Amino acid sequence: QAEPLIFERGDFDNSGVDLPEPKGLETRTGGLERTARIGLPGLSEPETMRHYVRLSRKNYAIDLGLYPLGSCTMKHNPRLNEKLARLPGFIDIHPLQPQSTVQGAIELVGELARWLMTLTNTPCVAMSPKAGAHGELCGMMAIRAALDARGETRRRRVLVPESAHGTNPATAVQCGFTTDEIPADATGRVDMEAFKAKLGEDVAAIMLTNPNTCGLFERDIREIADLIHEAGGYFYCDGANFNAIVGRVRPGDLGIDAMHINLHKTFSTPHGGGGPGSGPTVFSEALAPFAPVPYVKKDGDTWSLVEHEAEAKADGNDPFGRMVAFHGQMGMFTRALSYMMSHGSDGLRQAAEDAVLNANYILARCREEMTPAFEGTCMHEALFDDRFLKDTGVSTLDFAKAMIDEGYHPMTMYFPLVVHGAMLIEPTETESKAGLDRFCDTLIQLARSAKAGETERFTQAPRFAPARRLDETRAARQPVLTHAAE
Amino acid sequence: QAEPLIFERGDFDNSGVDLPEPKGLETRTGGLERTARIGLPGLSEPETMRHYVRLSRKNYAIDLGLYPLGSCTMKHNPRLNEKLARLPGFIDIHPLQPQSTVQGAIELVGELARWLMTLTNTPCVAMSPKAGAHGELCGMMAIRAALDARGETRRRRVLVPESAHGTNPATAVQCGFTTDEIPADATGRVDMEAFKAKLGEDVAAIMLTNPNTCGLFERDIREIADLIHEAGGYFYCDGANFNAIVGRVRPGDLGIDAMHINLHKTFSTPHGGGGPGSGPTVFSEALAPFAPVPYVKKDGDTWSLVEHEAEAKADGNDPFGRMVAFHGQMGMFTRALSYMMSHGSDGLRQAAEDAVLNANYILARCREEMTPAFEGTCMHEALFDDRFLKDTGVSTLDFAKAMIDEGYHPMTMYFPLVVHGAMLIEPTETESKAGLDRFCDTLIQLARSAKAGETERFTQAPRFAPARRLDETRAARQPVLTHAAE
Amino acid sequence: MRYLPLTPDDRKAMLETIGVKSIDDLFTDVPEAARLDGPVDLPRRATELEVERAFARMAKKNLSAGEAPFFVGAGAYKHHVPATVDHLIQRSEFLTAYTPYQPEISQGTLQTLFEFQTQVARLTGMDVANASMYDGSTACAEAVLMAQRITKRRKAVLSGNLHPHYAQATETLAKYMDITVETEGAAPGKADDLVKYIDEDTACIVVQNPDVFGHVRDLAPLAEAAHARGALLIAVVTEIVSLGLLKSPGEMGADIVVGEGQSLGVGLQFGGPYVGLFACRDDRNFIRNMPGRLAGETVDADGRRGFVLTLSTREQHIRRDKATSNICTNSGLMALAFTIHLSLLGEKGLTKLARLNHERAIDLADRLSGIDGVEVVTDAFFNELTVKLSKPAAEVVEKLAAKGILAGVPASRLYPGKFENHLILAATETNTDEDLDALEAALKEVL
Amino acid sequence: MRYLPLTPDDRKAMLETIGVKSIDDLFTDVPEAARLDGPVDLPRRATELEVERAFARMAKKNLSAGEAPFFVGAGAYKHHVPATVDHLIQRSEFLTAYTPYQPEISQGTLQTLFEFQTQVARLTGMDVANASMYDGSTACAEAVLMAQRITKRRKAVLSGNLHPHYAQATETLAKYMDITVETEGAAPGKADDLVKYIDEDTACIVVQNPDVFGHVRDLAPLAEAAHARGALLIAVVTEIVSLGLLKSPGEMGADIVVGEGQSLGVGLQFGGPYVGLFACRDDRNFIRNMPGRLAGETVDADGRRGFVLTLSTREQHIRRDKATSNICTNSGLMALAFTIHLSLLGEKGLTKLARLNHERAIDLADRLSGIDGVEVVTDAFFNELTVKLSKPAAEVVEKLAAKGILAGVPASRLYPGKFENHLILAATETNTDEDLDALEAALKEVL
Repeated sequence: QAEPLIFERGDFDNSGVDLPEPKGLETRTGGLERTARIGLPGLSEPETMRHYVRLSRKNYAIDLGLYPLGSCTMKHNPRLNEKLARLPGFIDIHPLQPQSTVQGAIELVGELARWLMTLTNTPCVAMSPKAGAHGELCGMMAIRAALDARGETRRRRVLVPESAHGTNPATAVQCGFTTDEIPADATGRVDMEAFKAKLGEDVAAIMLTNPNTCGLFERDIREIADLIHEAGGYFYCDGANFNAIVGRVRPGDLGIDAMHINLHKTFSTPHGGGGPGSGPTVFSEALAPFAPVPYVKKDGDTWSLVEHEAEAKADGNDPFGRMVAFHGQMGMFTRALSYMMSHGSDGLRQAAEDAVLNANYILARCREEMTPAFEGTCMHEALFDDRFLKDTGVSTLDFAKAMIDEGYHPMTMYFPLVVHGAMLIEPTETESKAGLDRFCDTLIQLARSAKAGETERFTQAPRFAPARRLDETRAARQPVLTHAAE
Repeated sequence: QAEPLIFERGDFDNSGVDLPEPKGLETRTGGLERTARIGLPGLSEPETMRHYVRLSRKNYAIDLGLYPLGSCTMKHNPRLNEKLARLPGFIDIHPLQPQSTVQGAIELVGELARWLMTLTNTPCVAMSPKAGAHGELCGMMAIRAALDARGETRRRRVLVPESAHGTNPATAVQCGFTTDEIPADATGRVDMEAFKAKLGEDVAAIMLTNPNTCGLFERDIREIADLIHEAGGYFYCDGANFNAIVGRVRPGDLGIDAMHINLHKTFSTPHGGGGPGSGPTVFSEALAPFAPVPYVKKDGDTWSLVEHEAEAKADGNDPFGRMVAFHGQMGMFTRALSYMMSHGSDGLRQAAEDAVLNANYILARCREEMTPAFEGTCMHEALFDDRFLKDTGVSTLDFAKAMIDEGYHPMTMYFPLVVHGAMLIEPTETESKAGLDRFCDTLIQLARSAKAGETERFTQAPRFAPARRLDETRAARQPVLTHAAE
Repeated sequence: MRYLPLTPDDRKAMLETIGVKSIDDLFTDVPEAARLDGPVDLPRRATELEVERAFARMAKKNLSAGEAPFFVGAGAYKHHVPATVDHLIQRSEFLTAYTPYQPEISQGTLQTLFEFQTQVARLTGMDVANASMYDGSTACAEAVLMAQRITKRRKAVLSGNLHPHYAQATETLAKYMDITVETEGAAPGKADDLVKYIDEDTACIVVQNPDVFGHVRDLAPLAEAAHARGALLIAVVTEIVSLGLLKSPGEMGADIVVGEGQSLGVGLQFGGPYVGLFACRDDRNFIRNMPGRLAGETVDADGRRGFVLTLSTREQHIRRDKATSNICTNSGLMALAFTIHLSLLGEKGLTKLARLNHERAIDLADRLSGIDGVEVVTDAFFNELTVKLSKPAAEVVEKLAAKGILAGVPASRLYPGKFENHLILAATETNTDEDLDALEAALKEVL
Repeated sequence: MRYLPLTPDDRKAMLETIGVKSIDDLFTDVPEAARLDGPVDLPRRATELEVERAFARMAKKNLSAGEAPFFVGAGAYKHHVPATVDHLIQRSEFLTAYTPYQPEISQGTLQTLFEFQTQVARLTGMDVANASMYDGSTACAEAVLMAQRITKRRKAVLSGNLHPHYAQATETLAKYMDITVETEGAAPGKADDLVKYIDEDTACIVVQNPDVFGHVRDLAPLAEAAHARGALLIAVVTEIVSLGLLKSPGEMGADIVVGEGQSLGVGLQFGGPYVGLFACRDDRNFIRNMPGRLAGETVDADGRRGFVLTLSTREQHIRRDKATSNICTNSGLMALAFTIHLSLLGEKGLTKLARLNHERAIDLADRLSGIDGVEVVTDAFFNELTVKLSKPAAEVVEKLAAKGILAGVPASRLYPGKFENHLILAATETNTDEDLDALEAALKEVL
């Protein structure tokens, strides 16, 4: 059932909030009061409730079923996190209160920082980045600042594998770098010969995702680290897939210089329909001095936030700047720490193992009917290509949309770009074996159906969703981005 | 999609709760430890979340749409109430803590009692009844106790209108009374002649719902009160429909002796899929001494709970007993008071008016296509009979089920019993005019459809619900009340 | 007003459609003398913020269990409830649904009730259970009435160690129903002798286990004695977590088991809403005489499994004055909380939880027995026990409350004028070693 | 572990299906030297109760806004958020959904984003808005980059009264992007003169209104001056409630409006997550150069209205190194909170709320100006103003904090070494008369 927009339903003279009457004092705005109408409808509370509850039911969600979006890590979001994040001592404090009145909050940031540094074996973490891509920016800016500090004005080329997330090249460019793509080898990993050939005096860094976006561990990562360091560059690790190795591998032991951590992917803070994220970024000794303000410090029993460059310099640091107002995503810190403490060091390791186990189980169960993109086992994601759909008239997109009719969210499609018609499946550790079996049964059954020529089932899908396929071309050609005024 | 039972899905060796390991102390149970298995499956937290979220989506709810169940009063449940009920100072206190440590809680009960007594103009309220029917029992027991105190051992006959809720006769019987039905007159109200004829020396009380279950105000209520009192009986008012008159009429002014108040119907506490309810019962001067323990008292600035009969007797009272462990439905008291304070005396009056206005609007808009059971306007409910379905092959039940396919919960069917194929529609005050218009359009369209002979649409309904019509006969003939052990 | 969608314009238009001039015209049936001209003498509408402030003011006057070393039990227990439970019961579709009279659009509520019934039956060792009652005390009273209906006898024998509130609620409900209630005197730390009360007119004996003083007893001899005379044994369980460790009443021969489910999912809530458990043997006569709602399995028109409320011919809305009880609601949302918490725990979690509770109570007993002026009178217990102090317990409890410790329930609060020096204390998995330290130190100081 | 459904038996069976002996066999690609044998040196798993206790301990060390007379602002404001908002954003279907890449099963998120965009556009007086940014400061920085892309010019002029965090975030982001940032010095209570900085190389001027000191200015002359030289005016609004009372930036000629939406629906949260607002004129060149996500209207295969993410050719996952920004998330859940709060308020509620805020600030100004040692330096304001004290503001604030009063932000916290005696105070609808009394009394005592 179609749900009208609030602009079609609400009344401009109604309100779902009761407020006391203003006293009618003469204003002191310097004569800058608004005179025109704004055009904002107001709905009574019951109408508001119903509008958004009904809209919500047009969404798929982890709480409804398996959400196998590769590279996105849709895992269970514990409600304990939600409860603790709402303690008045965390949710109802102002970022600029006297630090003496928020000692527990700064301690929490410091405690989370300790967990992150310990899990990565790094000496420093910048907590303020607001999302994964923001963390990338943080890492690459620190690299740029370190190069500048070394007077290396020619090092501006950043090596990025073809299979990288789009954010990697975009970030490099925002730091004044150019990017140079490294091809993948036949096993889905960095082509070492190509990589070596690209090293040189103008190389600033490599940006490498590990496990990579094909769901594979970069076997040669230590060698890559050594080579880039020898060449005078830095190693930025995209930590998007850290969830596959938490507790089993510490990225600091692999020679990385910077890595962001997606708290929403690795540490279960909710995705919320596209955010907020949080992307704390860890640094090696080499880059630590360039980390941005603010950062957390402890002197004796007193916690403090270093907010200004001058203070940081007094600490012997040379921050590249400030990325954001205030101190970062406190609401995500509380949730992530709640998750981490709940798991503990042993549980986090188990979670990574189960994530990898679940992905390999899907790979094993479906490999007969679908076509794995690469040989061997995988890490936390199973990657298939579309060879199994050859000559069926069914595309990866069609296959994905048919999954909707079976009650599942589709996997990630057409990414990574190095694989034709890629289908990237990430089950995460919070799926049960019984749930995976049902899911694999569905995939296998769909694959057989496609091969049996039941094409309509795919090309016409979805048929049992709140909407049929949407015309994206029309949306882009004739953009309607706001509701027209009445 | 079918959702398995937890017994079919869960694992008996799994758990979704982490607990520390017991130390292994020797037990001191007197050797009465369990040795057999219990047979309780455990689900991990993600599986539990998904199971119950998916199940929830098979329910209709106020938050999803109009819920026009006459006599049930499905109105908006403000989330402010939920928030306040969860304050640790209310939700995390024990009923037997020292009263000095729960002064605020007792004050809240006392404050709610004050609102209820003021709105009803009565001098006493028993707060402990756990639901409406429990409140009826409370009221009728006080009547029985008062009669006993007067030595009236012969007064055991209770007059109950035909249109009464089934709880009324059931309650009377539980107090050792017999019931005697009074017929309705042509206008849907108590037949005064019949009533008068039934008065006599063995009459204990009348139980009368007002507004009655036909959605009509009993015009002769003052005369009824006077007559029953003259005859030596008491007047029990079923307060199920108090929501229609809050703030406009005080039942105490009508001569009642006892009345329960459904906090979930009149004061917005959630119905929760069938409870918990809460049924505080107000009393006239005549019955007040017989009210049960516990009750709330204030001495100076100190609040207390009178928990024992001996204490009550010291206050000059003669309680008929105790109805329940502890002090009543605190969680519902907080919610109801939050609602009442939010509305205030003016808002409560407005709410009653809007409830009546909404019901009359439906009556007016649908009276051409459907058949109102009685002439004239109504109070908070519009009552139709099934004359408009005559010769269509569509029953009230079919009509109701067809509403499901239109996205609505059906109205109350076949109640009150005095009307043939009754359809009792109560929109409540929390529906918008736009929402009512859509609803009336649907009713009218369905009525026309039935008359046009589109019978299948009704007899096959519902078709777009989580289940088709269920075999209730089979359920009753071969009862399966628990899942068979594996 | 934020909850009222109608605007003044709407109201005007609607009055016009109805064909009346003003809202007053819709209230003309009200006797003129009883019509109020304006609002009653109560505060006017308030903003959310104002209401929140008023509530916060009252809430702050209470010492909550989470703020204090806490040992209060006697029928309501503090346990940790997983955050998932409260999240789920706030789902709109559970919270704001009505009784599932329309099964096609109520399968969520119905299936959870069916799961609840099965869990309760298995936990109590019985065959069937209903969809819940108001609370344990009313379930107890209803069980006595049911026993009367089944046996056609008029006497109920109540253990003296049955929670006095339960006994009083039962006596009150039975009062006008031609049932005689007999009670043995209470005896802290002992199993009272009920066998001697059983005669040919006895419908049932009602015994709580663990009893109100925390004492655990074997019900089997009672069951045997009752059955030998054609009476039923009604077992009462106020601490349902105990069934994770103790033999179930069903194993010991009970015919009907009633209980308070508050310990799982529900929380303390100053006494309500709680959730009454009601289970019995699978006997046609029993089932037809059960009070309350029952969810049952069936199939829909397409042959798919589904659930409905069933056997409603027992109920008041059908049977009216012939109904098994006047009850027309259960404690649905609390039953849901119970069933979610128990689904999370599972057998493994529940048994562990029970053992943790028992071990904390053992710690408590050992601590207390080492204090001068404290005598532990309960030797067989689950998570609750009774001590006799050298001073009146009510005074001691007040003094400890002033120190921020909630030390238990003085027996005299339940038995006025009796057991002045007896104190009932419960320990659960939520008690820390520091809680025990604080209690011990404070008791030593006060005694 | 409660979040992990696999049992030991499951793991064994799955390894068998995969055809490996142990989990270690799946980690053989990891260089041996980097394989950890066992858990790292951090605490082991903890129960819910243990985690709750640890958090409660830390939370208690903080003085929350609700516990104190509270006047802290400077970019984040305490407002009352209706309970409905927090309930709705916790709906599973909103909370646990991903970015709406599959529009057929994401219409809930997409339609709310479309509603959000429309609300933001109308509120700011612009034509279009995006689906939100991380926060106000990053939105500000992105706006400067967008102005550079549109104008192909390399200089950005920042008002000295732009929140220093915003200025620094902008400078940091622009640092390596070939943009020069110039800033006028800050001037509490005054509108700084930016016109003189505008030249042919100026891409944009960035001005906050009300500014960081609370001062309200007319942007129209700036817009005129900027446009005359081909530069864009970027307006920054950190207190979005102000637009219920003040002229919108659009009305005053702004080309891009960025803002912080925290005041509606989001709460204080120690600084994040917040929600960045981003709106601009309806110009093809503008829209193609916008950063962030955009929801757009379209139709589905059955011709019914629906919504999708659109114009994604601007974005990194398509354009990679040519993208308009590297951003790939918005602040979805906070945007939802914002849009629900604003839907509840409506125009009527928002304008009233704004007026209440303004009146409280007038009360505050009047109280403060009556105190010896306090000079109010802001004469045109919305809900925030700056005073000059007779003593260093940081000391005064600490002293008042010790008394349980959170009195505002010392200007020196934002401008280290400058404006030592300046204090920035905000007043909102949540401040009571008692709050003002307490502040006044405490200030008199301390000064």
